[in-house]
Order: sequence, then structure tokens, then C-alpha cells
Amino acid sequence: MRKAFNVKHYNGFFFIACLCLFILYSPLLIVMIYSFNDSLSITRWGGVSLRWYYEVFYGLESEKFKLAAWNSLIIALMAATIATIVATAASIGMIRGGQFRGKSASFGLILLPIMVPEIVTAVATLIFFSAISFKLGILSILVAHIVFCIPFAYLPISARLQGIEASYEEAAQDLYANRWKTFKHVLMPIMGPGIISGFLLSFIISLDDFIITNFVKGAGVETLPTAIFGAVKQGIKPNIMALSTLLLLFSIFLVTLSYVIGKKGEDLKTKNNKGEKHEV
Amino acid sequence: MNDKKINSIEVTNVTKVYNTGASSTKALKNANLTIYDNEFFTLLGPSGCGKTTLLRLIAGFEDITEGTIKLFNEEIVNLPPNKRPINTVFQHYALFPHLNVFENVAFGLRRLNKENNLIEKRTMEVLDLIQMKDYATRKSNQLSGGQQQRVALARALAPKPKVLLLDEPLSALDLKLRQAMRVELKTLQRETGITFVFVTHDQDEALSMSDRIAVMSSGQVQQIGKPSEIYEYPANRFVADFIGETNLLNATVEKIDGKSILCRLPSGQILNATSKSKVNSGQKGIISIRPEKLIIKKKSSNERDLKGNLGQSTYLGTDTQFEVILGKDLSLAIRMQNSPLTSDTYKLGDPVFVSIDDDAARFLIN
Amino acid sequence: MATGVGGGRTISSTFSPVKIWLLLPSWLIIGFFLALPVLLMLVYSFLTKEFRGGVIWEPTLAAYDQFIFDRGLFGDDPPQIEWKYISIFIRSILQATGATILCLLIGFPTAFFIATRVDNNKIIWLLLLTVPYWVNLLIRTVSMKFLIRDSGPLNEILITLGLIDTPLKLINTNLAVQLGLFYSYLPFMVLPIYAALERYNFTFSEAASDLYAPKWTILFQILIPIIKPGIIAGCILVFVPSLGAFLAPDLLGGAKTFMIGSLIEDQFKGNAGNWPFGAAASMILLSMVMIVLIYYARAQSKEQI
Amino acid sequence: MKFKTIVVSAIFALSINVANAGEKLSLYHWFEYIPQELLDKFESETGIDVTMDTYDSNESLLAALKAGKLGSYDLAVPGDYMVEILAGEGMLDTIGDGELKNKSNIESQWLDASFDRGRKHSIPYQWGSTSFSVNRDVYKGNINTTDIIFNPPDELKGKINVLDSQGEVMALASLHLGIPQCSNDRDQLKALDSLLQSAKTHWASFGSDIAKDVLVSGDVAVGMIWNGFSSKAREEGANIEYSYPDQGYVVWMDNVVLLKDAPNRKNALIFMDFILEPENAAAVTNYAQYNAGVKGVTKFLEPALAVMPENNPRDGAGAGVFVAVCEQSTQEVYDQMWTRLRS
Repeated sequence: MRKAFNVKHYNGFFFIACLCLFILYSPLLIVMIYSFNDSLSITRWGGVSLRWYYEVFYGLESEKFKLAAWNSLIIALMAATIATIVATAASIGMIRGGQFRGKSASFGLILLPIMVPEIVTAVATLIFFSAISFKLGILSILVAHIVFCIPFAYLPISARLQGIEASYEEAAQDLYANRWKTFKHVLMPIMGPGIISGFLLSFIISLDDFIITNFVKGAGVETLPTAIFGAVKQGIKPNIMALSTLLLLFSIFLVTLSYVIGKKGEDLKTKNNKGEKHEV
Repeated sequence: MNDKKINSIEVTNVTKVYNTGASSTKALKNANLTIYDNEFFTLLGPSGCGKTTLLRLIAGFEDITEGTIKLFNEEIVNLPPNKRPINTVFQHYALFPHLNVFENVAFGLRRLNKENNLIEKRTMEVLDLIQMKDYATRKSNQLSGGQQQRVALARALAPKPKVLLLDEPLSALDLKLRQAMRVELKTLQRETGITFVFVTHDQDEALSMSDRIAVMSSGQVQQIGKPSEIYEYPANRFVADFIGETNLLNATVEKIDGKSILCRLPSGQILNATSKSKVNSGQKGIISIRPEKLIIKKKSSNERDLKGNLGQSTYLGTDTQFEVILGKDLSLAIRMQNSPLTSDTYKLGDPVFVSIDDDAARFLIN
Repeated sequence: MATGVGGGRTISSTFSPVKIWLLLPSWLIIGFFLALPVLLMLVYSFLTKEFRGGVIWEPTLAAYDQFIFDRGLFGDDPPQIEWKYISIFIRSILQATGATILCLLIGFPTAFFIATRVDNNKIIWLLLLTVPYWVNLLIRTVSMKFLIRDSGPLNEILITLGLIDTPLKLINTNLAVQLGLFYSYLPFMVLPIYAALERYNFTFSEAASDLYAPKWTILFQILIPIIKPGIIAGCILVFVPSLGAFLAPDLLGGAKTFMIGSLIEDQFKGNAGNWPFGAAASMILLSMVMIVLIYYARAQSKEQI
Repeated sequence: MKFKTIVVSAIFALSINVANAGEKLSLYHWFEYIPQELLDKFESETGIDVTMDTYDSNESLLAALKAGKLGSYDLAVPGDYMVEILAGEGMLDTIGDGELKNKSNIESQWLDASFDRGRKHSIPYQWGSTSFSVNRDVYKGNINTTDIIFNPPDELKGKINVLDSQGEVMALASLHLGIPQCSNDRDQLKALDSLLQSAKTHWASFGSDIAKDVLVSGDVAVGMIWNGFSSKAREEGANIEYSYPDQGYVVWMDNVVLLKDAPNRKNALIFMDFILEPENAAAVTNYAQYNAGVKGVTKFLEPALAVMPENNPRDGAGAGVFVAVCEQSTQEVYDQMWTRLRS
């Protein structure tokens, strides 16, 4: 096909897409390069070395970062789990509850954490905790995280549920399954992908949160973002660059892994489908 | 009515109202019907007539607004679907996508907490019945439409329900398969001896399979009867029009003569009709005549023959359909079997006579 | 439609009777830990400020008065319109608008480019786009800061290449903040537009091309109007968080000129210590966001009708 | 089910974290102000687990304590005037007589401080000065004047970082104008306001935590800064000179205070005693490069500290002054000015 007549091709869009990637990656690449800088100063190049990676694992601040990473992981895991359970229930109530009074109000309430600007949520939560004498600590972070994770879990789960015909539940109930069995044996497995992506999304959101955590964290409790913020506030240091590089590589690894697994699954599916066609 | 028959399902004065926001819709208005045990019963009607609603009320998927439903003389309105010994074949089958064929069929038995070897035995038995034994380990998305249909059937039959509900189960199949499945369904019903309640908007399906049919329209049951009764003696204008093709003519009762009713058409012509309802002299109503009960002739042999001019004719393979214009805004559709004799005999605009079979015209009061 | 009367059958008899119990946990959690705190903020905004932080439970409009009127250094001049805070809000709106436009200008062609790839390449491009977002927002912002500082790698490279003589002044400028916001929220623009383009039927474009429309006309008169909901969703997803953003202005803007986010933060964590005023600023920000969202929801539901 | 296992173990892990009720100490401290090695030493000597959060100005310490953090920390390290304010707000606990066995180690000149009569709430931590440093590659002229900050020569315009610390900026500006701190004279306050407004146009950024980094990286050429922090910046490669201006400069003393409702009051006192040991006080000084207020530290100090220019005001420099605590009406005007300045 001649390009001039291809409605899917516009001159320059490829260039902009590349520019987009360039803008996204250049800071991270620069940081990655400088993480191998032997010099103490970040502005001068002092040869290649792995000393900052050593520093990440065994340096003075390594204990603090390890603890912070552990806290982050635990909080994200628990917040995402609880938020996913609550959001799954809420999705079923909203999507399968039919029309009821206050439905849009309920929708608004569930999405409120996304709609309220983060800084307002942070300040309001802090003031509220202090007003009810809720002791700031790891628990206060967890509660705040559950709140803002709920809508992020809700959106993919409810989107998935919307695409599932109600007849599956009816069929299950018709076949003598009670409400819980219907959920356990039919609805939950079919909603599976939505629940998983809801969980992952809220997990990442929790892992990434800085502003709200920074306001509601208790004495001496750090998550990875607040610990990093404490370290970079005074300027980025080589060990932070090394840490960032490790985090980047870790996420690239995870993303690639999920891509490969997803692709394998797809291949398997198409193979089976092809096999079927031959027999029929 | 035949007293030997056992009542399987009794629907009494059932009304269903849907509330959607501010507005409410009456999906069923005071519906009454009785379905006998071991019967192939069909709910027939156009979309939106309330037949699916009625089915869902029997299954228990909807709350009833008014009235009662009994299953073998027991009130079931307050039972949830999982407590009713009734199973459903869904329109799009609703086979659980995450389970294989075996587990789909075994689902109901498992929920009834049957023993494992019993479940296996019964499941394979049902799969065998529908000739799907070899597909037990397939996932539902690896089956063709017809296969899915059979599995859905097997799944609903496996727990041995007292009544099987089928919600337009053939609508998603192509024509050939649909016709084959009609025979199979009918056979299955006879073999299992289970009451089938079948919902469809397809009159051919209804007429060919059912023991009895309930024709429904706008939330009301219009007529209940055997297929032939429904076709030959429609209770009202709606049934006559909905089942098969028909000519509907306004008419006034001129004279009642035993079974035969003499009616006058607006054009002044007189027709001989019968009716199942009580009619009085001078009553206005409608006459329904099936196109195949009319014959076109070039010459009149009977004073009651109607005179007109030939309009469009449409060749339909076995038949040809003619239009005869009787007067202003008054025409008849006539269907005649094709034979070498009839072809090309008639031309557009020819003056013709239409003779009506005895006992072909039905006078309907509404 | 065989299901007929009663609209879509999304009502499930299985779960509809217990919907209240299913919804209750989310209502309670969000209601108690977010709606209530926001209401408390609303109440605080009408209270008297306590010296050195905190509130005194005496109702007053002082916080809103301070927002709108300038009564001089000593609080006894005749009131004049106070432009300082209004201009912070206007500046924030402009800043967020700038970031939204930047995201749109780069995000739309990118989304279009990705959506027109074959399936496999699509996934790779999408992954490439989202991988950086697995790295903490803080690190990304700080990396950006490191890159564009006066004596940072960007300037060094440009000078070495001979493209510029004096370092580009990027850090502590509005452009840097916009760049940071762009960097923070770009996927929020690309993904909805991409999703809309995925549903877009390119035969519309071909039909227009068949009817003698030049390519750019097709883009602006056919494609963009059809996928408009996706574009608007993307714009809102970028604009709203940009409005209250805190990190990018703080780290890249040098915190010299306040944005709404830093203004609020300063009332509770920084030097200012004026809680009612911070609460009032929060409420004004919140109502602005709500107006945008309600307007969007209205437009959305109109479109559906 | 795997998922269940993960959740259960997570809950378990969390409960361990919460239930780990060993001896603890919770510190609220300035950033980059105490060597990690010293904390490690404390932990190994006493078995008390130290957790530390940091702040970057006296005012943000106050704000955080006001906003619900009081009761979570045992100790904080406010500057002189903030000790007085915190005490006035009732946020400090009183150290009883004899509760600190090393109290006698405090240098006599600091034993009775104007901001904490009789040292009822605090012990000295470090003292030093606040002024500014100039990059000598950029500017070679006279730097012994506060004009550098408030009325900069052209070379330095737009290349100035100012501490995000109301008290110190106000004090330095008052010195520049030659007016008393906390003056309630309207004309003087107006002059102060217009000075700040005009100076602001030449400032590039506000920030305390970045104060060293911006000088090292060359982002700015002038930075308002604390003397020890400036010498660290110099050691990290910045060609800067710390100024002791003719108009005077700010002196300060940071103090370890016992916070009210301290969850581990006993351990807090142990830490205070620990800091009052000359060897430990010297370790802080060696790290932060200010001056300890404890007797007998000299033999533990690195010799270079004594001669470093940041610690030795030149002859002819103006006097050092503490930041004054203003009365409420003046402070409210200051707050107003500060808000105008920052936004």
C-alpha cells in the first residue's frame, strides 16, 4: 500500500512516539549510567565501579532501606488484599444490585478517593487522625492506603463484572448453588482476571504512594518512597541512583515475565482452538 | 378438561412489575395457566410479550409482584432458585467458561452434595444421552454452538429436575441445526418424561414440537391450546395474525345460522364464517382467512365467490402468492401450490374470482 | 431483544437482595476515613486559627476572607482584592493546562502510532511506555531534576555537541514543572486515547478518504470527534492530579513560587501554620476539581442519551 | 491456596512488627545531623532500638508536633528560640533534678540558657552560626555584607538559594536593615516587608535540605547556609567561602529536648546522658562540623575543625545574634510577610 493513502499512517507520528520514549527513558538511563560512577560527587565522572551497589546492600543506610522496603511490601500487600476484597464486594453490589436509590451517590463515594486531590486527602486524613487521637504508625498508613486503593481495585473489577452475563449466576443458582457457592464456584473464577488486575493496580498504587504516606506515617515508620524522599530531598546521591537502577531492572524483569507468561498462555489457547477446528 | 392429567405448574393471577428509576413497566398482567406433567409446553409470543419473564418467575430469578406459582401443588414463590427442583437451559447456554464439559454437567449434582461416584456415573450417563461423552474434558469455548447447546441441556438434565425450562435455546443455532435439534428435543422430552417449558418467538418451533402452546402478547396469555387448535381456531386477532399468515377483514354479523355465521364485508359482499365465541347479530368483528384456504378462479361457480382484480404475484418455489384487489384498501393474499397448470395462467390486472373453502373463515370478536 | 421488558438484565437475583451488605464495607471505610475527614476540613475552614497552628472552635469567615481580600500587613487597611492566592490558583490551573496540552500533543500521536501497529508490536510499545512507571514517581522526578540541572548531563551533552554555548536554564522554571508533570502523568493520557482508538473503526477514515477528504481533515473532522470521549478522559486524568501536584513543583520548580499543593502543605507542615486557611484552600481546590468532574459526568451521560 | 498463605504470613509479619516491644527510642531530628555510627554505638551499648525521622526547619518541627505527632516521639532537637516556643506551647516535659547524671558535663556558659532557664527541658546539642556562602568562581568581590543576599550584585542575581526557615531569614533581614528583631514599629515592619519582596526577585529557590547540594552542584552561586553545612559543601568540592558579614549574623544553639507524652521517657533520658558524654558530643561535632556545648570534647575533636574558616569569625565581623521570639501580634505580621514572600 502506498503510504500517502494509508489512513493509519501520519507523517511524524512515529517520530513523536520515539520522542515520547526518549523523554521517558533519558532521565532513567542517565541515572543508570551515573550509578556506576566511582566518584563521590555526582557531577564528576570518576571511572566505572560497583561500589554504590555494594553500598545499597551493605552500606550504612542499607538497614533503613531494607526495613522501608519491607514495610512498603507488607503495607502494599495488605492494603491491596483488603481493598480488593472490599472492592469485589462493592462491584457485585453495584453492578448486580440493579437500580436503587442513591446508586450514583454510592458510585461517587467509592470513587471519592480518586476524585479528591491527593494533597487534600493527605491533610484531611492527618487532621482527622489527630482529632480522633488515632495513633500514627504503620496502622495509620495501612488504613489510608486501603482507602485510596479501593477505587483502583474497583474499576477493573467492576469493568470485568459488567462484561459477564448475569445468566452465569442464574445458572449456578438454578443448579442448586447458594449465594456463597455461586460466588465461590462461578462468579469469582470468571471475574478472576479483573480481580487480579484490580489487586495488581492497587498494589502498585500503594507501593508508589508518597504524599499521603508522608503525612500519616508514624514516628520512625518509613516506606520506600518516604525513605527515598528523605534521601533525595538533599539531592540525589549515587547510592540512590544504584537503588533506582535496581528497581528499574526489577520492574523490567517483572513486566517481561508477565508478558512472556501471557504470550505462552495465548499460544496454548490458539493451538487448542486450531485442534478443535480440525475435528469438527 | 382431561381430569387424568396431573398439574405440574400452576400459574395463578401472576403480575410482574419492573421498576426502573421513576418509571415502571408491567411485564405480566394477571397471567393464568396450567402446565401438565410430562408435557411439552411452549410459551410463544413476540419479544417483550412477557414469556421470558414468566419463565424467569417459574425458575425463581425474579421476584413476583402478585399472584402465586405452584409446582405439583406446592407454593414455590418464596423459594430461591437453588431450592426449586427446576432447571433451566439458558438462551446463550451460560456454560461456565472456567469449567470443562464434565464439571459443567456435574455442577448441579455437586451442589446437591451427591456422592462422588454417583456424580460421575450420572454425568457420564447424561453425556452419553446427548452423545457428548468424548468431549468431557473440553472447555466450553472449544465447542461448536450445537455442542454447547447439548451440554447446556445435559447440565440442566443431570440433577433430574421435575421441570425443565428452555429459554429460546435454539435461537443461536443456524437453520439446519435448529431443525435437527427440534426433533432431538422432542425425543428427549418423551424419553425422559420431564415436563418441558419452552420459550420461543418462532412459531414453526412451537407448532412442530409442542403438546400445547400458550400464545402471549403484551404481558397477557392470549390463547392456550394444541398447535392445531391455535392455528385453526385462533382466539383473537392477535393470535390469528401472529401464527402463520392470514387475511384479516372487517366484518359485521348479518345473521346467525346454527354454527355458521353470515358476515357482511365493508364492500357489501357476504361471507360464511364460524366462531368459537358467542356472537350476536349486528356485532362488528374481524374475519380471518388463511391464504392457502383461498382459490383463484377465472370463472365464478358460486354466488359467494368474491370478485376482484389480480395484483402482484410472488413466486415462492412450492407456492405462488397472489394478491387479489377486491376494492379500495381491500385486498386478499392467496397462496396456491405451483403446478405446470397454474404458472403463467394469470396476469396482472386480470379480473378473477376468489372462492373460499367451507369452514375456512373465522369470525373473531376482537 | 429476547430479554425484552425491564431493560438490561444486569439485576441478579442472586446478589441483589444482599447488595447493601456487599456495599457497606466500602461505604464505611471510605465514608469514615475519607468523607468524614474532608467534612472535618470543611468545618475547619470556617474556624478561627490558633496562633502557631491548630484551630479555635469559633466560627469565622476569616480564612476565606484572607483568600479573597488583602487587608495589608497589619490587617487594618481597607480591604482590596487579594491577587496573591487567586494567582496561585490561576498559575496552578495554567501549569496543569500546560502539562495537559503537552501530554496531549505528545500522547495523542503516540497512542495513534501504537494503536495502528500489529498486535505483537502494540504490546511491546505499551510495555515500553509503562515500564518507567513501575519506578517510583519520586525517583523519576529526581532523575529528571538531575538530568536538566544547569550543570547536568543534558546541558553537558548539548554543549559538547556544540548546539549551545551557555547552559539552558531549565531547573526552577515553569517549563521544568510542566516537564515533570508531563513525565508524571503521560500514561494517563495515552492509555484512554489508545483504548478509544482500539474501538475506533478505521473504515470511517477510509470512507472519508473515499469521499475526497485529505488526511489531516480526516484526522480532525472524523477520527478526533469520534474518539473525543477518550481524549477528554485522558485530559481529565492528567489535569486533575496536576492541579494538586506537589512533588514536581517542589523538586523541579525550586519551591520558590507556590502551586496549590505546596500552599496547602505549607499551612499544615511548614512555616505558615494557618490551618483554617489551608482547609479553605483545600476546599476551593476540591470544589474546582468537582466542577470539572461533574461537568464531565454530565457531558458523558448526555452523550449516552 | 497460595494467595491465602501470602496474606496470612503478611498479617503475621505485621503483627511481629507491631508486637516487637523491645526497648525503643523515637527521635525527631534535623536531617544529616547525627552520624549513623553514633546511633549504632548507642544501640549496641544500651540495647535500645533507635528510630529517627527528620525535619528541615524549626517551624516544620513545630507544625508536625501540632498536627498530631506529639506523643509519637521521645526527643527532638529544636533550635534556641524554638525551645522557648515549644515550652510555651506546653509541648516539653520537665527533666527532674538528678535525672541526668551527665548534666554536669554541660559547659557552664550553656548551663543556664536564655531560652530555657535552668535547662529544665533541654540539653545542648550543637551550636553554630547562620549566614551565607558565595561561590568564588562566580563572584570575586566583597562578600562581607548582607547585600549579597538582599541586594545582590548583577553576577549573583537569580543564583541565590535561601533557607526555608522563617526565623533565620527574618533575623538576617533585620540585621541587614539594622532594625531590632521583632520590632513592632510599623515603618520598620513595612521596610522589612518591602526588602524581602524586592530581594525575592533575585532568589532562585527556597530550601534548607537542598542548601548544601545546590552549592556543590553549582545550581546556585550564593546559598544562605549554616556554617558546618557550608564547610561540608566545601569539602565536597564547591569553591565557596562562608561569610561573616559586617551587619552581623545569626547564631543558634540546637538542643535535645524531652517531648511531652514521650512513649519511652526513660530511654530518652539515657540518650540525653549519652549525648552529654564528651566523646559522643565530639562525634557529632566531627560529623556536622559545628561546636558542642559539652566540656572535655577537645581531645576527641579532629584538629582541622579548630582552624576551619567557617568556625572562626573574621576580625571586624558584626556580632552574632540569637533569633528572638516575638510576641503574638508581631509574629502574626511576620507570618503574613512570610506567606507573601513564599507565595
